[in-house]
Amino acid sequence: MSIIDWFAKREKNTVDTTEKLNIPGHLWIKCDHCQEILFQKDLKDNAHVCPKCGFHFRMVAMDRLALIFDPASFVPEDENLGPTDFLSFSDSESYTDRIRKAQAKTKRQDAVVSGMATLNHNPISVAVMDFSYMGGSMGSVVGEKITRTIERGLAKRCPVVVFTSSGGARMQEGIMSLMQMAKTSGALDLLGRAGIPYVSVLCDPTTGGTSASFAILGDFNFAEPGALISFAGPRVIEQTIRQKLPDGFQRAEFLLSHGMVDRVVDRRELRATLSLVLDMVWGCPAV
Amino acid sequence: MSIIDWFAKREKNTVDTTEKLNIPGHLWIKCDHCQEILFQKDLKDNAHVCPKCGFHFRMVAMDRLALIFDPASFVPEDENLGPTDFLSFSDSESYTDRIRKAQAKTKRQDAVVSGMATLNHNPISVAVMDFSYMGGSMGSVVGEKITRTIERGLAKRCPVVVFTSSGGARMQEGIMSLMQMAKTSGALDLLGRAGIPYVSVLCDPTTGGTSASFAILGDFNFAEPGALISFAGPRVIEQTIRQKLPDGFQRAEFLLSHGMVDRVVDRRELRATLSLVLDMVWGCPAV
Amino acid sequence: MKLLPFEKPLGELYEKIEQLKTLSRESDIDLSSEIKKIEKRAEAVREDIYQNLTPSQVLQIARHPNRPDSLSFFRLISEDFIELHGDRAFGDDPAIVGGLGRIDGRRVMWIGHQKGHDTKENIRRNFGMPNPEGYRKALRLMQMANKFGLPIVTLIDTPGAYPGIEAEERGQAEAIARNLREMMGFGVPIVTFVIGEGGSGGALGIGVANRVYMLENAVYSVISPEGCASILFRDAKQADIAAKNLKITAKDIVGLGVADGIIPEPLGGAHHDWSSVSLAIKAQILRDLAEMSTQTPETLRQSRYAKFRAMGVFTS
Amino acid sequence: MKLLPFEKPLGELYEKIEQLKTLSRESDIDLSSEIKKIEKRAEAVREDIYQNLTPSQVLQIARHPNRPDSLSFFRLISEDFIELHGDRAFGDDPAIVGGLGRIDGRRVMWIGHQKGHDTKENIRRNFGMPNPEGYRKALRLMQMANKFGLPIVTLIDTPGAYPGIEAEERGQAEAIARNLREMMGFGVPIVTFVIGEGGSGGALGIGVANRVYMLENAVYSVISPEGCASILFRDAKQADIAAKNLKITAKDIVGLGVADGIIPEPLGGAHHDWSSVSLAIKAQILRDLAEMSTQTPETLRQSRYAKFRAMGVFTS
Ligand SMILES: [Zn+2]
Ligand SMILES: [Zn+2]
Repeated sequence: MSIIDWFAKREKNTVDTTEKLNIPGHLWIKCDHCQEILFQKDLKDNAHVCPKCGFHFRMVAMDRLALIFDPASFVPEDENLGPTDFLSFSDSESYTDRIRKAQAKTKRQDAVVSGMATLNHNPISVAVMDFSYMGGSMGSVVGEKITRTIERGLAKRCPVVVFTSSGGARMQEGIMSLMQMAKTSGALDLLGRAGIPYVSVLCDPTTGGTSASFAILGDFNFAEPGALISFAGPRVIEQTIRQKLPDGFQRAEFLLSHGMVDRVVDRRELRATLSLVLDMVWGCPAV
Repeated sequence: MSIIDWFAKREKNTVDTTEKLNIPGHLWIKCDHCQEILFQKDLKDNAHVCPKCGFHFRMVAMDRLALIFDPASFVPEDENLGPTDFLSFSDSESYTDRIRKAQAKTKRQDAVVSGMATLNHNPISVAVMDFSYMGGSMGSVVGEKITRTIERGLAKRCPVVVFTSSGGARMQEGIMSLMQMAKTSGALDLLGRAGIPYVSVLCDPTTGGTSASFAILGDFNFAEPGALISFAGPRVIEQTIRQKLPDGFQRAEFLLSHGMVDRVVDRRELRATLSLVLDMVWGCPAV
Repeated sequence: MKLLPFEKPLGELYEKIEQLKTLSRESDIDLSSEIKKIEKRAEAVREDIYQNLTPSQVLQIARHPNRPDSLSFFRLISEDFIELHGDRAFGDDPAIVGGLGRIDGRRVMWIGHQKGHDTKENIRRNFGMPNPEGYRKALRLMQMANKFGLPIVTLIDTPGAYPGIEAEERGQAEAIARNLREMMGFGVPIVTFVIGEGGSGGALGIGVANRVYMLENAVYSVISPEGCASILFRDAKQADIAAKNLKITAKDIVGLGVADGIIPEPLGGAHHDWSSVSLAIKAQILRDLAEMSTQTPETLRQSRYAKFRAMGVFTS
Repeated sequence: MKLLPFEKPLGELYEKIEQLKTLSRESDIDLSSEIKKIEKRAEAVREDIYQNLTPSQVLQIARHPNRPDSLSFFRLISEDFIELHGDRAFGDDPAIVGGLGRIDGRRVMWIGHQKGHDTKENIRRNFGMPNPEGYRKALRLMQMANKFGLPIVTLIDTPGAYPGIEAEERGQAEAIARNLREMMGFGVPIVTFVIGEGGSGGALGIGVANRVYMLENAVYSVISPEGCASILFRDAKQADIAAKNLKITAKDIVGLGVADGIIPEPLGGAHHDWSSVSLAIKAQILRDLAEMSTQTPETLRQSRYAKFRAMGVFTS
């Protein structure tokens, strides 16, 4: 439902700006927030955070893994899982075509990268969602890979860390996309019973079915500054209540003051914060 | 803290009205609510509920036991537990004197009656608080008897039912009265772990330390119509916020709409309601 | 009874029959053969309409204002139903109801979304769209059931969780997500029926069950067809096509393995005969509870997880 | 540093010493013997005042605006403190704080009431008077500690839970009561320090512990002396007498068996030397945690229950 909003947004500029990062030769980029023109390399060296105003640009999965975990420690899993148009769904475009385009654009089967990594040499089962693949929407593959990520943590008895960025459920997979909410959340019940920590890092945007399942269920919920986090998206709510929403509504800082996240963490501090809390509850010393 | 209010109230009429019930020869009584003059016997035959407007008069413990449980099934326990002025507390009057007067008035050691009764021949560990004894305030004896009531349920593996009516902690026992909150609530942790049902019937008034411990922790919380149920009493709140409180604030129906009680139950339906829910969760058929 | 748009031809025939009957009575002319003819035609039209319903027509039936609601089902199916209120933290949401009841002697905890049958009741019930405290009330009651070993039966009937400012402030996402996780962990049998509209996460928030059934004219969908159309087709009027593509009907949902079976409705829809539908639901509950009554909490948990764990279609 | 009313004689002497020192410097006259004499007198007055404090004077120290607060203690006593926010349902109450920290390598969950040191901060912290979401945040964090086997250390410093309309609406009583019950059930060690004001149920709501300590000038009371006086004496000005009768000082509380020991403060109160008090608290925590580290969850639960079970004085 709330997927409405990222679709609307996609029309505007947020995604475009982020996507420009992937165009070779595109050396300069404008900050959405402060309008400063930034040299791309400076931005990258600063964890894709605007050096001037602190705006957090969206980040592609591999950059994020490199930023947070031990160098070259990430080993992907389940890379071969791919989506299929089992409902023969078609709107202005068939799902089959949408998949083909998204795969061509991202060089990836679906909207999540998952596998094992280490943090200060401690094993972590990790998944990172990729908003540039169909708005990070959750279909069968995303649900399956997140579930396997949780189950890997269970099997290896190591913490699970998930970076979310998703407009919600993937409509083109109909009811099956909805059921991924139950599947992923259910896996977290097993993980919780086993006493293994789960950290959710909520990145911009995390809405709809993703926010209402594994994204919000962390033992620790950390949000990136300014990230949109919501069940219903702003546009849906505005249509429902027929009034404009207040500034900052559903942003990370709003979620913090409403008790939903433990901390809003600057991306440049995230590795340190993850290291600290995992050491506290699980004993992963930063040796 | 919230005990302020029943002290204030005591000055007015509520308690007096109820107390009149115990004066021999006093055959007529005026309903606080609709001003109707009632014949005392009619009132008693109607479970001390005004036949005209449904106002629930306060009720003494033995009447309540007779109304709810199987005839003559109640067997008191711990009757000999009595209060003692271990702090040598004295204000306008010494605690020792207050105890003496309350005991003389109520013919009871302290503000709670407890023991075993049966409901449709099923054993129930029960306690009934008595507001006419120092405003039903909770000191060591009340805390101890409530705790023993819970522990009896645990030992006999039978449901526990408590009728609350209390202005809060008994200041004259200082910190020890506060600790009764932890003692009684802690006993409920044991009962809950054992999977034995606990029903709290919140009668007028249930405030302060009683409301913030065993009174609100029922698997089922049932409230009598119009009962005042609060943590902080109305007067304290008015003093704090310096404005008048809305009508119906902190009454049973308010608690219902704010999610704190399962049902507001007319006293004349209470036996049936208790029978039903205890049969549902524990198997106490109304044979 | 409100006629749905696609029932109009049928309505016209029924009206004609009524007119002829009146005429026959008032003018004392025998029109019985004429009437019988039209009745026969009506019957044929009726079968034709209801046996070839499009998904968006099914959706209209699922949303019919006279369709039986959760509280009515609780009372029709179980004896001694007693409603329980409140989340013990914030409020008592009228859009989700619950309580204890006895079905042929078996005690259960009922949970359901609650719509109204008229505007006033619908406003009170927020059109069946819960706020977070509704999901939290449901959770409290399910936890009680789990504590006392009572099976849980949930009825789904909501356009979705309420998309409002306060709902977001109080953690709509959190409330639903927590229910998904906690329901997976209960050691008692859980049976779910989608009785009308199964809308999105707001529906699933009380739907993580060992057995899931669709009423014949119920729908279950990740997004309302209207919402889907306005996003994907940029045109809300394409809702009919979206309804078709989303595969929301009982047959589709069972075909995809998301529901275990279909509870038949009388021709025309459950609103024509609440009690026959109640009986069918009751029979299904009793069959399932009998079957699951011998299973351990651990088995119930594991089989529930296995059920949802298997959902998803992908290549590898 | 704000001087308390009963410290006035001492303040006057200190002022005089300062004056003499200034005079001596400016006029180059040797006043050192004069100064020494007054200093000696000040020392005597100081000892006299602080070693014979009345309960209501202790109360003033307990409420001193410069008294160390919970967050400061967390940071002074533990390394790597990280604050965690929110109850995951409604809000993040600034009047109760919590988070993870390491005390000499031992990981703990900190919980505490939080007052401010100036008006602005006090308004933000609601003068340390929590709303229900504060107790629910505390519960969430304690549950996390219990899940991961971390000891819990709580610091009590509140006039009481906030008596407001919204606090009542959201279940102040329920939030406190639930904490009392849940804290009794945790399988990890819990240690509590009353660091300032221990006011009523709002204090106890994070105080059901295996070990309870009073700071030397902390108080713990079922009701504020002012409140007690206005009810029982019908005269708020009798608060001094009420403070005495209620037996609220550290010595009284330990004497009654409600607390296990007293953490000494520097003469004049903890606000004169935060770090020495921190060290004393830290040492106590480490002693207790070492002792309890070998106990099973069941033993910890049972001994915690036994501790509170035994509280109460009555005849039989
Ligand atoms: Zn910028
Ligand atoms: Zn009346």
